[in-house]
Amino acid sequence: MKISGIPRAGSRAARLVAPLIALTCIVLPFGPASAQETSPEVVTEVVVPPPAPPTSVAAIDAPNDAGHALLVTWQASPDDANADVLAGYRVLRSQGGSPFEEVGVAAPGQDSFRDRVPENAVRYDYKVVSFGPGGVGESGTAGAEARFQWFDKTRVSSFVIMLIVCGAIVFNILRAQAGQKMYIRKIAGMDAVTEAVGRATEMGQPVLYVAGIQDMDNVQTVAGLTILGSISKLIAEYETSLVMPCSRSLVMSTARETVKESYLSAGRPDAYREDGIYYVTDEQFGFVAHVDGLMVRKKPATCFYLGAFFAESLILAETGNSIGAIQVAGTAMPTQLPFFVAACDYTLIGEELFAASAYLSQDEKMLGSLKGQDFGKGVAMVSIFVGGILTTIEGLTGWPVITMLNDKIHWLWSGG
Amino acid sequence: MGFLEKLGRLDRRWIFLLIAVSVTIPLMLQRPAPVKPSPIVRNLYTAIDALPPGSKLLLSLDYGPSTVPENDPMAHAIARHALSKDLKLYVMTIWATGPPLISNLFETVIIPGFPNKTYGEDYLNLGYKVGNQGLIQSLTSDFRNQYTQDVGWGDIAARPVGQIPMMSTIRTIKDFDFIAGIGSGQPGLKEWVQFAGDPTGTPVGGGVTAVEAPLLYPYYPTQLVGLLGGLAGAAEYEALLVENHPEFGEAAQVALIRMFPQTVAHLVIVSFVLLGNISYFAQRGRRRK
Amino acid sequence: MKRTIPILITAVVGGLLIAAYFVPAPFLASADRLIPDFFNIIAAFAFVLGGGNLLRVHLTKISRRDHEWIYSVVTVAGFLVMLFAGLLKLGTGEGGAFHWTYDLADGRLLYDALYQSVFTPCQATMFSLLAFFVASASYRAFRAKTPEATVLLIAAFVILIGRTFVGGWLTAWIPEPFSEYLHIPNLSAWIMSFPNLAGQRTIQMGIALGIISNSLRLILGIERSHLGGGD
Amino acid sequence: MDWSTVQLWVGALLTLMIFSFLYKDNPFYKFAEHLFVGVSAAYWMVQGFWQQIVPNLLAKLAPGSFENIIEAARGQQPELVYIIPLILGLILLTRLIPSIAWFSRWSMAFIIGYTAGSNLPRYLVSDFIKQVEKTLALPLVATHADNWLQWIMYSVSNLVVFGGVICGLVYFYFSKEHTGAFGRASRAGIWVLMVAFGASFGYTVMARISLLIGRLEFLGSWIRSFT
Repeated sequence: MKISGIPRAGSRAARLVAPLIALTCIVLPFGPASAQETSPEVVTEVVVPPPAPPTSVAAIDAPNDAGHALLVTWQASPDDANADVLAGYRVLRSQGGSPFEEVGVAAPGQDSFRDRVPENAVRYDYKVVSFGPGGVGESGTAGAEARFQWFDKTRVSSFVIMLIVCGAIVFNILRAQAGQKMYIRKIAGMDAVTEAVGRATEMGQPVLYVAGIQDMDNVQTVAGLTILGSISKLIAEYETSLVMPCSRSLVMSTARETVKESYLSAGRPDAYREDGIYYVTDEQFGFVAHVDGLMVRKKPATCFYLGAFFAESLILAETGNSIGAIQVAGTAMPTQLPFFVAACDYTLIGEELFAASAYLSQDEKMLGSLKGQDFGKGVAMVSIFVGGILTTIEGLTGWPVITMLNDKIHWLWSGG
Repeated sequence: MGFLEKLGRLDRRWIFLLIAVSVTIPLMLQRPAPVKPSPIVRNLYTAIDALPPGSKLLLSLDYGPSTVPENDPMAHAIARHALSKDLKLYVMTIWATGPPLISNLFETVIIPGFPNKTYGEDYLNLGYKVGNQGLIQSLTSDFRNQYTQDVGWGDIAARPVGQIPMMSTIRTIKDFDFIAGIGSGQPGLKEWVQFAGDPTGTPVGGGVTAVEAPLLYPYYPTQLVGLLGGLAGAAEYEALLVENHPEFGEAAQVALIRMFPQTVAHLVIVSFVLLGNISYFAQRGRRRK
Repeated sequence: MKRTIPILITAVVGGLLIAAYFVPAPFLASADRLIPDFFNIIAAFAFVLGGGNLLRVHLTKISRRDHEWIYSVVTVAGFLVMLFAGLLKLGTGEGGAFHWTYDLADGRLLYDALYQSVFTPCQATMFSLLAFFVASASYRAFRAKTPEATVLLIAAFVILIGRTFVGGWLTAWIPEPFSEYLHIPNLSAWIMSFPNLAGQRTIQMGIALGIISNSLRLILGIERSHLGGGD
Repeated sequence: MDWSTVQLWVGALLTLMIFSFLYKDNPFYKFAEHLFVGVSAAYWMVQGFWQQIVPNLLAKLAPGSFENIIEAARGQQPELVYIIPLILGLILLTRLIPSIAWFSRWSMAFIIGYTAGSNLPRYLVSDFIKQVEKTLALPLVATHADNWLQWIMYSVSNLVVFGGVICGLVYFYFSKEHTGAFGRASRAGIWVLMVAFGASFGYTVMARISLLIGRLEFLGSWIRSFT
């Protein structure tokens, strides 16, 4: 039987050093075969025996995937550790009796190979061939069909946590809808919003709003725009003006929808000016160059920076500070928080940005979801506390009961 | 008004001037700073050093021209290290600003430093693809669907991946032995950890600007093998590299030389913070009287 | 039509993606692969809105001869030159032939030349302004006014010195084994690895919960101000 | 004067124009700012067209027409599923026509759905579950150490992380009043956050100075070109 890509006899290739072959075989699977065809007459100098074949070859459907993959496993050849004899394994595949074709090469020491197959629910047969300078050793065959799984079992524990957290959020939203009162602690930055907008009215200067420099695929941007909904309502009521440069086209169009709706619900649809919300450039520093210039020229009395910010945070906040504006910032970018904390009057830290819209609107359903979030935090705190104690006891005593309990907690939080 | 009070209301333009001076003068001296590598940098160095020859290293340059002074020395040091260990180097970027950085890497590091390495066999330019973290995510299931061809380099034209020797064994991101991300924001190294390292188990390491560094510490050492934080991290890596490969010489000491003005500027800023506090407490003390 | 269908679309798309994370069925896997692609394409369409808006704003200023309208001419000129150089892939020399197959980063394109000579220096310089702002901010803002501010200040101080060789000199006198922790570079590494880690981790966990609940509210249609009004 | 000299001069002059903002707003800065805005906006539009619309939309829908430009499209079959983003993209443009502008919300809804659905599981796993796991695996007192000092430091370090994370989470707890023991824990949480902020600040200063070094090196090469 002719197997493509495999030297038939252990002779000519032997003049090369074995590791070199191994390397060539991995990089160029068809290398040795073509070398054989082009240089037919070479004298054998060293006699190396062919490697023993791998045994117990098996093929199974690769677990936890969308199909299209089979897992071929084998027991290593007894020559596996001997680099002079065995250079690696070739995995060959056949479908419905067609000739076996090479689908991959595994290095010595490996005992499995994941093969992507074109069709689900079609049987493919495999054999594994060890090869080396002395020749090849061929295994028996095994076959299987690829299927997709209805659940990725490696992600069960994440699923459980998701059910707990999301379940708590939905449960509390329903409770809030049923009329349960929800408490929310003070968020200083949001208490200051009214005062900040009022000041802009008094001074007759505009309010500057920046919803970060990221696109709509960032949840922080969405949060920034949700808060804009509440703040622009206030701006409409106070009859002051809003300037909102955007660094993304999609953010501009969403912001326009949001603000228009706020002006409408504040009863002043005629005061809405679309031109106040405009696109500048997607380029981070081009955007900053513009906003900086805008600040020193238009001197807004109040600046809001709510969304995802990067390096520009300090440029904006320092320039805002130099013109004496009230500045309220909020971001979930931990690296930029220190600068907002230092240069702005109020800063929403991390999660507070996501809580702010609930806080401003005091909408019961939104507050309910916050309560659900807190439940998630509670679960995390309890787990960390219990886990820490269990790990300590386990380390000090090694009691099997503790180990078992600890393993359970670890499984739950394994992120699988 | 006393001196301390005047100090408290110092026009910030004086501060600007002092910073400019304190960086310019030491920079003109061109001296490498003495640097001692920290464990988190050493870890990355050892991990790459331990890869057997022929291992596949994916190097992603996810930054723009603005952070070149910090990020370039990292990328260049890792590329130098990888090629000196005979690793296969796959260079890509998920930032639109990345392609010129790749050309620059080839021009300034690989061509002069490794004349016997061949494009397509030892190193490869996969170029830029749009998609941010979504791109990384899709690479975990199929690499070739996204990268149907390379980008080529200089006079070397792009080829379909089927014709590139280095690509024959690459099916998904799992086929790489190491992912090195050099980043300065989002998407960057964090996304490589979240979307490639965590789901597939491929080791991820790399470098980020000093700003990003604290953000990535939580991933170290389980999800992230090692980390170069800013210019100091790059300088530490260079120190290790030069220590083990003295033949690289001055070309591999860019970050070490920049660390000198860096240090002077740090000291100037530290004294600003101190002065600011002294004048604050002095004024408060006076008001109390 | 105006609100119900969008809420439905959000729920379906979001639900599919979450399901795809746990269920590896082929059609979900392709949804997981295609939807990010689709987003990128739609975002590229949005450039028409953004670019159109930019042109409108500045052309209006020019036609009205608004205050400082001359700078709007600069913006429009820069925009149009770059846009046509890029869309048509004009070359730098040889009469500006179209080079359809060149990569955008090819140095022979006018687009890349403008990128290198205008875009790059502007971006890098804007960014480096931060070196100055960070100094003035530290002078003015990092003052030990409250216990919290003092903690922040001390941590910043140790890291600043610890990341340079001066930190090593200052504390070289500390004897073994204490130097393993109190030597300033080691102390700054300790702050990064422990208290900083705790702080970052908390912020990260809080943000994750915030994002989970925000996402859930969007998928369930509770948060909908981004959709605007109407039914 | 060759092309690279022109580039060097343009770059250096623009650099100086932008630096002039540090003194005060002036016509040079205004010029650089407006030029940068125009050029960069077009830069990203072109990227969107050539990197996104052409290869990922047009070449997928009509590979035959684009095989001369996009090598990867050669010999491919049209992928009709890409009609969906084409339609959603066109729907988005209805925003330009006020009477049917509300139609564009369908595209926005798709984007929001994508944002929510792709972020939820990933943040859950990487930033919540995995962070809990790493914290709960720490023993509160070191179980092995080489000497007493190391034992103390190991234990203190772990306690700092353990206590820091719990107190920090208390600070972010919204639905309970921060008074009594809960309030004290919340205050400790702020302290931990402040240390993290301080550390970030220290690191950031470093990065910013590095950028300035890079820019000054560039100006240096410009000045050297005079001679």
